Amino acid sequence: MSPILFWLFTALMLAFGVSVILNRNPVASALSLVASFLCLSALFVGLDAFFIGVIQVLVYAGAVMVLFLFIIMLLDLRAEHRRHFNRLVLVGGSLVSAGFVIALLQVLSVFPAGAKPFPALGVARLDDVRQVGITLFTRFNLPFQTVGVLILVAAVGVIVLSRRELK
Amino acid sequence: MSTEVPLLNVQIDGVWLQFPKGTKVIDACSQAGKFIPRYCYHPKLSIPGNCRMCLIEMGMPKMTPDRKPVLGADGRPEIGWIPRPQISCAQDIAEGMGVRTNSPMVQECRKGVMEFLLINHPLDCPICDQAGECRLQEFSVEYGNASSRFLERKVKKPKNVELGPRVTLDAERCVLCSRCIRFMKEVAKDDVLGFVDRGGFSTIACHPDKTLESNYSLNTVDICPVGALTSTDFRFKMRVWFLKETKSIDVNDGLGCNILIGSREGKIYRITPRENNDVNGNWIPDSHRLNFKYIQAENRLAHPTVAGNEAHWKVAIAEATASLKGAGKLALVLSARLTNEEIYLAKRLASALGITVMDVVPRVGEPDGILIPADRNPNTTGAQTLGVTGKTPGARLKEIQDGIRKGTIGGLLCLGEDLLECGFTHDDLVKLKSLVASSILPNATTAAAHVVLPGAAFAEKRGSMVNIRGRLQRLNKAVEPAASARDDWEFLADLLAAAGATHALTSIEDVFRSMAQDEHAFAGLNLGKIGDLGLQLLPEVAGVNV
Amino acid sequence: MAVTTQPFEQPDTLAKTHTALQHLAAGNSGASDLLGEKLILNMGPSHPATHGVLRLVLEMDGEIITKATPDVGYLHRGDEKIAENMTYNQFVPYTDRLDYLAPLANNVAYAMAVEKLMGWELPQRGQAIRVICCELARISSHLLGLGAFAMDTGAMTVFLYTFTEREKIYNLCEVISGARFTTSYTRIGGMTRDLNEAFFPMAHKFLEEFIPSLDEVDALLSRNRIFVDRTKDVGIITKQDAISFGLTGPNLRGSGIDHDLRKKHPYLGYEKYDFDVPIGSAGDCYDRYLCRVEEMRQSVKILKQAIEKLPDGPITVSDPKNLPPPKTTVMTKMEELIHHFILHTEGLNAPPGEVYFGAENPKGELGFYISSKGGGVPHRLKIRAPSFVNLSILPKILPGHMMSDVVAILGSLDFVMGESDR
Amino acid sequence: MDFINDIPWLLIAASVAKTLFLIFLIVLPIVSYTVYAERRVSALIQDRLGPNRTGFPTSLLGFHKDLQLFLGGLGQPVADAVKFLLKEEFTPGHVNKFYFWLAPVLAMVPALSTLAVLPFGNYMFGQKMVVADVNVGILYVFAIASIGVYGIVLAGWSSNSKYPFLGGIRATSQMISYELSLGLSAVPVLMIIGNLNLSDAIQYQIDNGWLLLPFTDGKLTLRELLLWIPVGISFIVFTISMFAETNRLPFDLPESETELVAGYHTEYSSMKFALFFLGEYAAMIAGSSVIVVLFLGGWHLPFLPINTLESSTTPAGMALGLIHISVFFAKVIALLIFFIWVRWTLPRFRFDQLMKLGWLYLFEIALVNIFITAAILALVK
Amino acid sequence: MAYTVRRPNLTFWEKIYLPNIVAGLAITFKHLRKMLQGETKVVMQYPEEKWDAHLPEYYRGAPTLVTDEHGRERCVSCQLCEFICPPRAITITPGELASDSKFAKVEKAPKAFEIDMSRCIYCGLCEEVCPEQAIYLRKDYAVTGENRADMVHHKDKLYELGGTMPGLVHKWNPEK
Repeated sequence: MSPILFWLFTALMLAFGVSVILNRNPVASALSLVASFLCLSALFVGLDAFFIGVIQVLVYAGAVMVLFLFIIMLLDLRAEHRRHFNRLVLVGGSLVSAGFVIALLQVLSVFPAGAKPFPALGVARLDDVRQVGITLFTRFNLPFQTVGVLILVAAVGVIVLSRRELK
Repeated sequence: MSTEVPLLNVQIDGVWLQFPKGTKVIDACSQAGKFIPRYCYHPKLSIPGNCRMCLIEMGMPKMTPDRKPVLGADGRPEIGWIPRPQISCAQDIAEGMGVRTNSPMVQECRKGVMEFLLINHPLDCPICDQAGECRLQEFSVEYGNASSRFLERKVKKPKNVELGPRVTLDAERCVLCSRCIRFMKEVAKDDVLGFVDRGGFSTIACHPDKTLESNYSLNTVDICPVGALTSTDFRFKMRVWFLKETKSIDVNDGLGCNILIGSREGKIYRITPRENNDVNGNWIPDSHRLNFKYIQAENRLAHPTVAGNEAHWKVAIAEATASLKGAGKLALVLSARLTNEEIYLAKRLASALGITVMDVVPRVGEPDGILIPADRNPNTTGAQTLGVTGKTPGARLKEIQDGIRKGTIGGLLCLGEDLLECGFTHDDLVKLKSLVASSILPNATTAAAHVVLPGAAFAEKRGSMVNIRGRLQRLNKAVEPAASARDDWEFLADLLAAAGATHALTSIEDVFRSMAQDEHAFAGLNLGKIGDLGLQLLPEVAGVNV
Repeated sequence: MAVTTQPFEQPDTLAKTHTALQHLAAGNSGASDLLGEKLILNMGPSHPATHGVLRLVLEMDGEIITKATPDVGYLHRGDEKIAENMTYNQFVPYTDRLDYLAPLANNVAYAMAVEKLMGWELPQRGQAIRVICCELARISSHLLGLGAFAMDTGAMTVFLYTFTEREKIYNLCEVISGARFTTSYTRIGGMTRDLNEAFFPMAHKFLEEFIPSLDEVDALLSRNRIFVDRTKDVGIITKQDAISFGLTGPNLRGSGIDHDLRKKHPYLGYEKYDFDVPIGSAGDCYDRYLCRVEEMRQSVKILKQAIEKLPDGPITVSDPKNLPPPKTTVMTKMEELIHHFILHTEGLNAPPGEVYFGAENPKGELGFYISSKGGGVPHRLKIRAPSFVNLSILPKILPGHMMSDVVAILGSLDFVMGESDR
Repeated sequence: MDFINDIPWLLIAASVAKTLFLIFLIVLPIVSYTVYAERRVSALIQDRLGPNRTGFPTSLLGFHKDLQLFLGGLGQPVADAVKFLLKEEFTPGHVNKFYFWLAPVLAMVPALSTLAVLPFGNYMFGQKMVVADVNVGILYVFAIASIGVYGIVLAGWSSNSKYPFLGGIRATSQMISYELSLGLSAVPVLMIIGNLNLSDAIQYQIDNGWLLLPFTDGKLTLRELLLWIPVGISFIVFTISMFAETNRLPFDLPESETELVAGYHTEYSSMKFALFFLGEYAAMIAGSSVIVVLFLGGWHLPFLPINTLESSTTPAGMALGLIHISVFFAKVIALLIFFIWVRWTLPRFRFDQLMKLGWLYLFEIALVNIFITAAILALVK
Repeated sequence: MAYTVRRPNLTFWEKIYLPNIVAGLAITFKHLRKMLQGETKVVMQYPEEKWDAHLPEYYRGAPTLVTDEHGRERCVSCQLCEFICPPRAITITPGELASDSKFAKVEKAPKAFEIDMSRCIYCGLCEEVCPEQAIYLRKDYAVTGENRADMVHHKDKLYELGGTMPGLVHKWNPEK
């Protein structure tokens, strides 16, 4: 992938990510998140991981976030008021984040593999959809099915609970 | 006081009623609620009995051989009906008389008479001014046939004949009732009309070498039951069914004839007399009824002016008060054509401005012995009652004039009069520091005035006046004042407020109420109580006979 | 300008509406807390499904209506007051504009009311012509009701198909009265003119072609599940409700009540025609729809009989004192000219009294109540507008339905605001 | 700065060219003429004539008469466009301005983006006639289609008005619901084809006959005969879901004009409205294209020779390539007319009925259909 | 006799939507086909094709004034139409015919005759009441104007629209 596109989408993704937190209007936050997802999926696509990229859009941007937005709009959430931060908390928080960044930089500079570029992956014989499929349905078949059942149970549970609530 | 008139029993359509002796059968029936159609009969005129429209079936009590009435089961006399129909207009009632106003014979008679009357009538309804108030139309629908059997040629008679300067005759439409002839002879005392020719060709005509030019000629148009006599002035102007009729009074002389103002959409089309037997009977002089054109004149004062320039009312009122206040000693000249309310307000204004010198302008003419008295101002009595003038109206005008000439009077408020007509000269007006004038039409005074306030004409306002016989009568509003002109009481009230007096006058009723409080002559009255026919305010003054 | 004139104060309608809505919401807010906020939706007066200028203030929980308040009067023209200021005949054009989808029938109902006051009965031919008018108007109005109903449920094409048929009826109206829409056909005591010869072939052709067209509409809707789902068991009006709210016309009969003035109080000789009254069983939108379709078929039946057996003779009553004479004599005869003048300027000479006449109009019972003090002008004229009465049931039946059902119910009630607001 | 050299300029140039060609020369004209067709066909269905007059205003240039083409009214789309451009661009005071402006864009862009992976022809100029021939083509279509809802939701929300809001909410739930049956109904097709790439789907149909009309390759095997059932079901469910996804009647609840006046675009006017309008029709085109690719053999026409990459630069190959493109869009247009035809025939669903249909019937049918397909595929080799 | 309308119960096939949808499509297609083949003819291409030939003699279009065979204006400004007009669209200023006029016998003619076509409701009452057969509702339905003033038809325009109409009126017959 062209490095230009990589940097472009990375920057955009991060920018939208920040805007999710900074925006005081919940709808704007949600939409920023969608934009962020789209950039992320662009990064996936740039890595030739089309399937993941598309699924990212399909599931997160196309379904999950739509529901989020739906609920935000239905509840008619107002823009949040600017909060007065406790100075102590602010300082403490900044210190913790700064510490984390320093620690991260330290680790990266010490970790030898971090300095080298990754070796290029070999060209796959099969496209990624097939590979994902094969992997899921052979090596991880049991966990996959288990997760499927779990989600089903969760879904059924949600429906049952919400129905009872209404009555 | 008249002597007691004996009451007679009359049976009308089966019902026994009592009427004073001497009542005509036709009137008795009307009073009983049984209207009898008539053309020639008019209560104020003599009775010729020539139209035959008022035919009724009549009977007298059956008599026993001893000249006693035969009594029926109900104790009333039995009636022996006369087999021939009788005209009810020429017949006085008699004791025990029976009348049938709607029997088959009567209906048949009326149909026959109607058919005869319409045989030669031209198909003129679409152009005839009478259509809408035409007795022929009304009685034809009410009593006549619905369809015509007549196929032959109609008799042609002269049309569009100018009988006089104000009356046009259409002989074809005439039913030869002779009301006009009798009116001219008996009321107008100018016997110029008569019938000529015979039979179907009989027509109304003026005596040779004479024309119908009496000042009462237009009354013949009013009493003409059909469209034969028409007013040249009103001819073809407007259909009568469009006219809104406003009951009001005439302001051309001290009598205050009762009138109906016929107007449509803000325009006056005609004035007709209104019956008031205490004032003018059914008549009104032509000169009075035609004197309304000035209301819609082109040169009507439309806007208030200050120093000759059009100004807003607010400005004009403020300017008028200010200039009067700054002019030293003031005087007030009023018109006796103003209503009581206006005179009352002017009086209050005078006291607010400290005016002590005031008078009305007298207007005197030759009385005609019928309806026009010498006093040509409609409200002289009112002005006297309200105290703005004395026994001799106009007596103080000279004093005002002298004051101006000497310079002691610096400001003059002139309401509704032209000063040049009452002895003032143009130099007098110029000499004034401040001249405020109100008027309807422009005149020399308004030309010289510093502030001009356009007022409303008699048909544009409500109010009351007292006539020469002390009768309080009411003016009603038929049309809206022209352009920005305002009802006089409105600007007088504004002037009053600007002069510093407090008042709560928001309507003409308020003004009258206030006047009733302040002036004992009007105590306990209001505009509504006056009624359409007016009421006697002062002890009756012997006046002109009608 | 006079200075005393006060500046005209504009009423703050927006603020008023807002307060009104707040009151409305407050009035019903007791149990609503649990279910969350309610939405007040202002449907109309300018809304495609309100067939004019009906305004419905809907209180909704999601898409479910919890309360509905109809607000009428946006098309009020004061017809009843206008009637007091003109002669009986002059008011005929105003009746065109009541239920403007069936002007012919309105004309007839009005004329019948005045004729009842006059104590007149029309000759046979006149009556038959009026029956033809009424039934044509019924078909025309039902066609539009049907088309608009279908359009409200989304089937636009049906609307156009019914309009095509309506155009043919307009052609007939044109031949009958000289105008397509505002017919003003009747006069008190008769009609403006007799049926033209051209009418009969046209009418035959129309009656032939109409039933297949109606079948087509039927095929597009009646058994289409989407349409059936939209209308079946929606907006059910029970028999009891239908009676107590004073419903009339197909809306009443759709609820299963056999009440048709043409049968119950026959006028214009309706008892001589062979026709049946279709009634519904469930009282839902679907039943009202089916009733209208059936009524049209019955109307065709009546029309065929009326046209076939059209009697000869005069079309107006014979009362020369109250009926303007024919124009030919007005031009040539004095008495007739006078009567013409007086009858047109003063109106007919009606006796004092009160009458009420209700006719089975397409939308229901159109009644005219006339209080006369005598003379050519009614002292008071009250119009019982079926649409107005039919609308009164809305607050009762709308709650519990969805937004989409509102339009279906409105469509099935088939009202006309021109009549409701009059 | 060697990475600049890495940029595949040729690929980018070709993609841009193909995109421009597709959008401006094919899709937008089709969109505008679909609008015209909508009006004309609806008119003809309803015994009317429709817009049949708008020619080209040559009278403005001094000629005596306007130029009327043989059908008349063909200038209507141009007139519409001019009207949209010239109308007042009105933004109501009570809206959320940014999103109000963003929404029409979001409605238009996804609809056009979908077209990127659709192979609308075979080869021309040595290029495959698809903007991006990705492996997950069909998934991409679904993904982008699911983004399309944002435009409508935002329009409904930002208008700050009740009718658009209801429309927006309806649109959201409707589109999410029908995405499921849309995706599931496509699964059997993908199972049969065995690939997500849309070009491969067409290639499969060239080899084995169109999925919906398996005889188009000249032979009919038992497997194809059996598969006809699930494919048929798939086709019906897919088409119905596509109607719902594109908000076409009988599923046009978000904008049903008799209930919600115009739903989410009630407050829009001028060009912003035009974008919604165009987006809607572009979505129809995208949807029809997907149906064509999945079920109707894409650009393939039986008995028509197929050009190759090599031959596509020769005049004959070029001509053939053009024919392929025409065939593709002819099929699309036929489907569009079907869309229109259906719209002017049916009434509209109610909202709960719509959801019920989607969740209780179409979803289950699509799900069961997968098992049927799987069974057939497993049983009949 | 009242009868209850049959409420069809949908069969299974009808319940799965498709057959009826197909039937519906067939109906609409039939219309489409007939339109394309030119079998149905419902609408008219307005300015080129007109309904005028179908209009009955008594069609109530724009009210106009007519002159008689001798070119005399029929109207005598009796103002009955002005009175009867329900929306008050007619305004007449009556006038007098000059005594030397050819038709002086009638004496009266409208000085001004205005019909405000933006008020007119085409009810035909004016034609009905006219005792001179002077006002007729003609087959003129396309009454247009660019402003309110245009919509007021003055006397000249009314006579131009009305043309000549023979009639029965006796009024200006010197013998009658």
